[in-house]
Amino acid sequence: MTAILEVENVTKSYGATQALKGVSFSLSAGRTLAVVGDNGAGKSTLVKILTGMFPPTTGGLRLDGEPVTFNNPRDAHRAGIEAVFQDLALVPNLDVAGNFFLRREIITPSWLGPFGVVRKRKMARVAKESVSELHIRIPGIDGQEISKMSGGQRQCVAIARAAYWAGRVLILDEPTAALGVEESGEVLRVLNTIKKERNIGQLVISHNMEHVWAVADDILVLRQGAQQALLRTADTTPSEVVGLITGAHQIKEKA
Amino acid sequence: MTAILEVENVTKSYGATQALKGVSFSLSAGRTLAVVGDNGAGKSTLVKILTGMFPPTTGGLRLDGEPVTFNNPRDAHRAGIEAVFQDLALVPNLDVAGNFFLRREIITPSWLGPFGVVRKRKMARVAKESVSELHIRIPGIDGQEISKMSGGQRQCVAIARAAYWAGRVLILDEPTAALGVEESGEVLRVLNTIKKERNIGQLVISHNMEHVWAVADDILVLRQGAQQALLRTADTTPSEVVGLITGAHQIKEKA
Amino acid sequence: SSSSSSSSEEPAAGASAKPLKVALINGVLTGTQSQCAFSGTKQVLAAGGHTWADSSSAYNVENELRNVQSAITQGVDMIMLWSAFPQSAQAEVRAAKAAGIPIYLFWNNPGADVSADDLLGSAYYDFKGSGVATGKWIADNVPNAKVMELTGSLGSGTAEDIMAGTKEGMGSSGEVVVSQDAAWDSAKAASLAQSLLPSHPEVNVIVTHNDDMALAVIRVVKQLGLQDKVKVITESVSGDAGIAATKSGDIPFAALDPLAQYGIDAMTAALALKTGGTAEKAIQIGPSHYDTAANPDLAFCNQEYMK
Amino acid sequence: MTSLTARVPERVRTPFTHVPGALWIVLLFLIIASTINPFFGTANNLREIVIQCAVLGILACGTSLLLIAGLIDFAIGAEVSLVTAVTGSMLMAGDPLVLCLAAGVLTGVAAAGLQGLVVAVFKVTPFIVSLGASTAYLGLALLVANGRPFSIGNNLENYGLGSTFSIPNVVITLIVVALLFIVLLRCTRFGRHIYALGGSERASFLAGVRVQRLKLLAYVIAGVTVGVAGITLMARAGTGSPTIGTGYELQALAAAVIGGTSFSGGRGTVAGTLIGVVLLISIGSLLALMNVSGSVTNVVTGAIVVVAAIVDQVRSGKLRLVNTLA
Amino acid sequence: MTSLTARVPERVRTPFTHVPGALWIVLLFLIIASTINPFFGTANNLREIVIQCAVLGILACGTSLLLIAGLIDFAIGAEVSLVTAVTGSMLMAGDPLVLCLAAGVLTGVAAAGLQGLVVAVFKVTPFIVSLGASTAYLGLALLVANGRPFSIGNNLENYGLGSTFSIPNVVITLIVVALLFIVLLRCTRFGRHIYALGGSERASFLAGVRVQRLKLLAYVIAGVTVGVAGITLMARAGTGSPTIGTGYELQALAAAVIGGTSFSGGRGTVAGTLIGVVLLISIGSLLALMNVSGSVTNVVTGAIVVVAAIVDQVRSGKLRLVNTLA
Ligand SMILES: Nc1ncnc2c1ncn2[C@@H]1O[C@H](COP(=O)(O)OP(=O)(O)OP(=O)(O)O)[C@@H](O)[C@H]1O
Ligand SMILES: Nc1ncnc2c1ncn2[C@@H]1O[C@H](COP(=O)(O)OP(=O)(O)OP(=O)(O)O)[C@@H](O)[C@H]1O
Ligand SMILES: [Mg+2]
Ligand SMILES: [Mg+2]
Repeated sequence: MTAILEVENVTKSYGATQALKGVSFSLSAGRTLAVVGDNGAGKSTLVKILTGMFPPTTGGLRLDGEPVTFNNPRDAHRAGIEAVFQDLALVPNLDVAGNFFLRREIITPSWLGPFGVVRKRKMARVAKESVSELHIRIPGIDGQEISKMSGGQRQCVAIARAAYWAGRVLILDEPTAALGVEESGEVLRVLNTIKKERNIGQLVISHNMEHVWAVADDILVLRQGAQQALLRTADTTPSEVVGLITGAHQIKEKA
Repeated sequence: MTAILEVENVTKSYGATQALKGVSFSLSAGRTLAVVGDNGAGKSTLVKILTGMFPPTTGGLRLDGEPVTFNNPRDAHRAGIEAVFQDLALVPNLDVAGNFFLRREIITPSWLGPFGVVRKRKMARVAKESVSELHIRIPGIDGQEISKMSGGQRQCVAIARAAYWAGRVLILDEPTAALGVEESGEVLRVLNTIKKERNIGQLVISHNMEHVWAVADDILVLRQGAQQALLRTADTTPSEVVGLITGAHQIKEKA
Repeated sequence: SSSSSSSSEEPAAGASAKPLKVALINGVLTGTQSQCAFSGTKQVLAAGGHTWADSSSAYNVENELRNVQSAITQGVDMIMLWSAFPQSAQAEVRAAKAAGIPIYLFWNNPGADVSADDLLGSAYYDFKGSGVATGKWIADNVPNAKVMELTGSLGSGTAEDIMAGTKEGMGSSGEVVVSQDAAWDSAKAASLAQSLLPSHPEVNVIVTHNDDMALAVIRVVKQLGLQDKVKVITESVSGDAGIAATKSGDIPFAALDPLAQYGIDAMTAALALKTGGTAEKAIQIGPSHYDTAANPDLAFCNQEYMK
Repeated sequence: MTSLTARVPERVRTPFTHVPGALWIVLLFLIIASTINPFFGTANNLREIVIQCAVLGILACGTSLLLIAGLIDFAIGAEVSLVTAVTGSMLMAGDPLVLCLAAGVLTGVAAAGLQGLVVAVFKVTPFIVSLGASTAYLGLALLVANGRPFSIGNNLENYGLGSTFSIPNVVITLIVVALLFIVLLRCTRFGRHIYALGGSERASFLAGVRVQRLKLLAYVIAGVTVGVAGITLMARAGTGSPTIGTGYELQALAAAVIGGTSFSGGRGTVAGTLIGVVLLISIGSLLALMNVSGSVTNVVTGAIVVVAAIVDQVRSGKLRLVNTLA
Repeated sequence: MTSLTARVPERVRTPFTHVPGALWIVLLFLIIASTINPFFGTANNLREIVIQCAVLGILACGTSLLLIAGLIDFAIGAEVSLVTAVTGSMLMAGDPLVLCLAAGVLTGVAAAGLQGLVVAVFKVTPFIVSLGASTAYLGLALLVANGRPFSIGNNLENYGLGSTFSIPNVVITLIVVALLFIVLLRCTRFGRHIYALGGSERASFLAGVRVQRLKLLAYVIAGVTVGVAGITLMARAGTGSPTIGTGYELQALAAAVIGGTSFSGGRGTVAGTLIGVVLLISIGSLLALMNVSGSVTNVVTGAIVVVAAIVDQVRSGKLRLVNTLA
């Protein structure tokens, strides 16, 4: 079990606010890490750093053991890291296929680069196929604008997109927040399938302990920006984790 | 137990899409109705109609038995209806007090209307007080812009605001989606307190059956825009409701 | 439209010919100068029983082409063109020629690229001459002149011609110490005068390119208490207030713009050429008109005249 | 909700208290200019600069208000001209002064208010409305003024050129207008709603703000500045003209944006805008004092505007990526 | 995920296929105009209208591209002037034609590209950059052209006035440019990214789009239209001038917005913009044929622009409240 992504003592300040106060962990292929913590604990900030949205204030990342700096989300994509952001980050005036393939449109002839002609049919078809491969069905895939979809529908699009493209690491920030019971179950099942089939690392943020237990091998607990604990799911219980989140519980040893 | 708000056979079409296909129910003082349904079932559309964002395509509303038309959210506010929208609908460049008191700023002298001087200190204090009354603590209440807050922090602001102003009906569209375990529990507790103390009607949308059972007296199940069932929480079980949501289960009688 | 035929000069060929329809194409949108000139042309046309069609190009060369084209479409008998781009109207001339409609350039210097054969005629307004007259007046009346120039907008060539003429006419007897673009704008001229006069105490003449600017500058000069030291003169006078100030001596010199007369002269010549009469094919409105004493009222384009 | 504690710093800069980087640029510019040109720093010249700020400053207050609300009035140039045409014609016709002034302000209010009405009632994009309005009002001004400039004689000379307690009257007007706008935007309910509207029309609407009425009100108030500025301009120049206001719309927008007002709404301050006004006017004054030719003046002014914007960006240390993308 | 079924209609109008209400207004206008004025509907006049659409149409393609991307170039008027100044000077100096034309296009590209560079590198608000640029480029054009208009003699006469297969050459240029832009925006990856950028810069950035490079590219491509339009204008007029382009920026923006392009990015089509161009040019033509005075022309044009925007709003039946607030 090799570590794909290592996070080394990462901190992040927004002006006076210290959102992350030193977080370290490593993510291995075929394993899922759940990141949990109260509101404002710094979870989304961590995601933003891992996806190249902005650099950490101090500390660094390693990819396959090599130090790496992401200057922008493109760098992270290149490294095989895809994410579902808490606010989804979909383009509201594009349709599903448009968002699904944004920047990675299928074009012909390919040497034309930005001026290559987009193969809309094929993209719509591929998007549909990949979606059904992921056991997520999104009808009207090349019609409706994202801005006219319901909250849950949008979240499904974002998840399908990230899952399709993730080569090494898949990061999901509260992926089931807007989803119904069935849809949530479907997503959790898909995550487990992908993990096995593609042997990628996953980082899932969730407030739902049931969901955490359904997918996570390890659990990282953040509290007010500080790393509270890093535990194996098998070695702990939901109530212990909740205690760590709220600060009722304390653990000294760090995994 | 009197019905405050009655919904009579409301439908809503967005162009070709029929988002609501005829929904009828009534909301009584001191009771909480949970609206559940799959993604895209039309829950948020229902909220938008009840808050005057747009009128229903057909059907109507009654307030205290009188037919009523809401031309805009202001009309709904006047009728004592407040809501937390799924996308929160906070103004990103204002701070907590700014959003909390938007349109209802405390001014002096009051006869100056729009040109009255805003009493910032008092507003900040009142906002803080009301927030602590609701057992929700939001520090830095007159500092940080909403746009710089975490997802959960924003959701807390929206809930606190709606809860403070609601005189007759409080509507919450997935209020705990972005909240942590403890915060969610707090919100549910607050909802129950308000219901008792103020004797208002509540309409809560949630995908979480546990949360539904924690607050709801009745449950309305929507499926693809149609009213699937209207049940008493006491008379049903989570698994039955989930079955109704997904269509595995059917109920003929409508309450 | 004008009904008064009290003008001192009778149109040469007005009486005999059949009534003509003349397109009057004004290159600018606003501006007293073109208005005055066109009021002169209209007087001539009205007196001869002719009709006209107005249009304005608002400084846009494509609008000007369009206006020429729509004059052609309407089947006018001749075109009087005051071009917004007075160095060249070759496209307009070409279009008129192709349609067989005579075109008279009015205001324009036809430029090297327009053949005189393609024109009915032209009447060129001599801006440089106007500037020279101004310069000469300064040389004769202000010893050791230190000049502040507040000019019309740059870019059309008009202001540049006047500036060059002023320098030439003044010769070595004076010096332009500051020259700023006031864009024909009275407010801008006032601001410039107000901020530049304190730092240029040596200035004893201010040359403005129109009477609006002159009037605004005079107010500033008075306010600064410099009215005995600084003379404010102007290139053109067209408004009532400007005329009054010239008569009262507040504006001691104005290189008169006899613009209504210019319109009368040009239109008269154009009609004569069109109907086979005799007239000079290319008129240059020259310095002969720049004599304040000799042109008491005739050349002005006041409200009375415009009626 | 315990985790929320201590996450939010005590006091952060809000949209209401933002001081733009332009302030430093202006100070730097004033120092450099005084060194370059001996006359620039003289009390007399500085006084002149302040006087020249009056018209643009008054207009820019209204423009800021609209921009903060996410609106725009591109027609203020034509509106100023229209105001001078109306007031001027009335003055020349010998109408009582008070009536003329009232008519001038009313013209500004009506001209801007009409745009507000179209924007509010038909929900048309503000920009296209004001583009159409600027063309139409220019035509109207031409019609009212008979297409030509006119003099107002000695009328308004006391206001335009005189001083009270040795403060130029037009500067007093600017100060009064600016203070009113500062109070309006910072302290009143109306001001908060303007910021909210610019930040999110949807959220404001859902909070029950009468957004369309608010837009109309914003235009009407901005119209007052147009009326006052038009009268002030005419009083200073002693003449009016159907094109006298041309260009002020761009200058006012430039001043507001240089001063930190967001073009997409929700952010900006009157103080910042006034700093932008001072910068623009100072540049013009320095270049005139140096007797730089018109062409070079244009090149230098344009370059300084862009550089000011860049410096503001660099100084804030964020280069917007972090501002808007993070 | 079953509940998602049948919620989304099969085919809905996307930003790519939006046909603006302006089309109906144009058709209505053309019919009314032909009835009012006997000359308007003649083949000759309609041909003239199409010819006159060329320069504005070419410019408006670039303006649309920028607006859709959420950018703006307010300096295209000055840039067109600069292009004529540069190309004209070279032509008059006797440089080879190809070189002159290349220099013209390159001037447009450089002038717009420089703005793009500032926007991309320093993340400055596009509007303020182009405001500064428009002043600076006007000054440059004055310098290059020695402050006065100039004739280019018979150079470019064949292009400007000639026809190929009885289609005017300048119209062929417009058609080629428009088709290229339609393909660019509708069919290429670049076009999709432009719509995405205008829809959400943040989301595009997070999807890995090189947003700053894209902005630069958008300005450069818009710069090509400025170069081509400048040359076309000069060829038609036989004249260049340091102020010849003044006003085209507003006309191009008006055409784009009338044609349904959103001022805040993400929406718009080249077809719509061209409809806007035809409307503006037809209005001008009708008024010229009716010999309406300049002042009235302005009033009527402005009013029609606003009315067109209102009709579009009413016709779409949404009055934006539902469009943007629901
Ligand atoms: N503005 C709109 N235009 C067109 N269709 C819309 C619009 N808004 C919503 N819809 C469609 O209407 C249906 C109901 O949407 P709604 O947002 O009410 O669902 P919901 O029950 O709230 O779902 P979720 O749980 O995902 O939030 C969905 O199919 C959605 O795609
Ligand atoms: N752009 C910003 N500027 C200033 N402070 C910020 C900014 N973004 C986030 N913060 C602060 O940083 C802290 C961590 O925020 P973050 O979004 O990472 O929390 P989170 O763990 O994702 O919370 P949630 O569960 O509510 O989404 C919060 O206190 C938040 O207010
Ligand atoms: Mg978060
Ligand atoms: Mg919803």
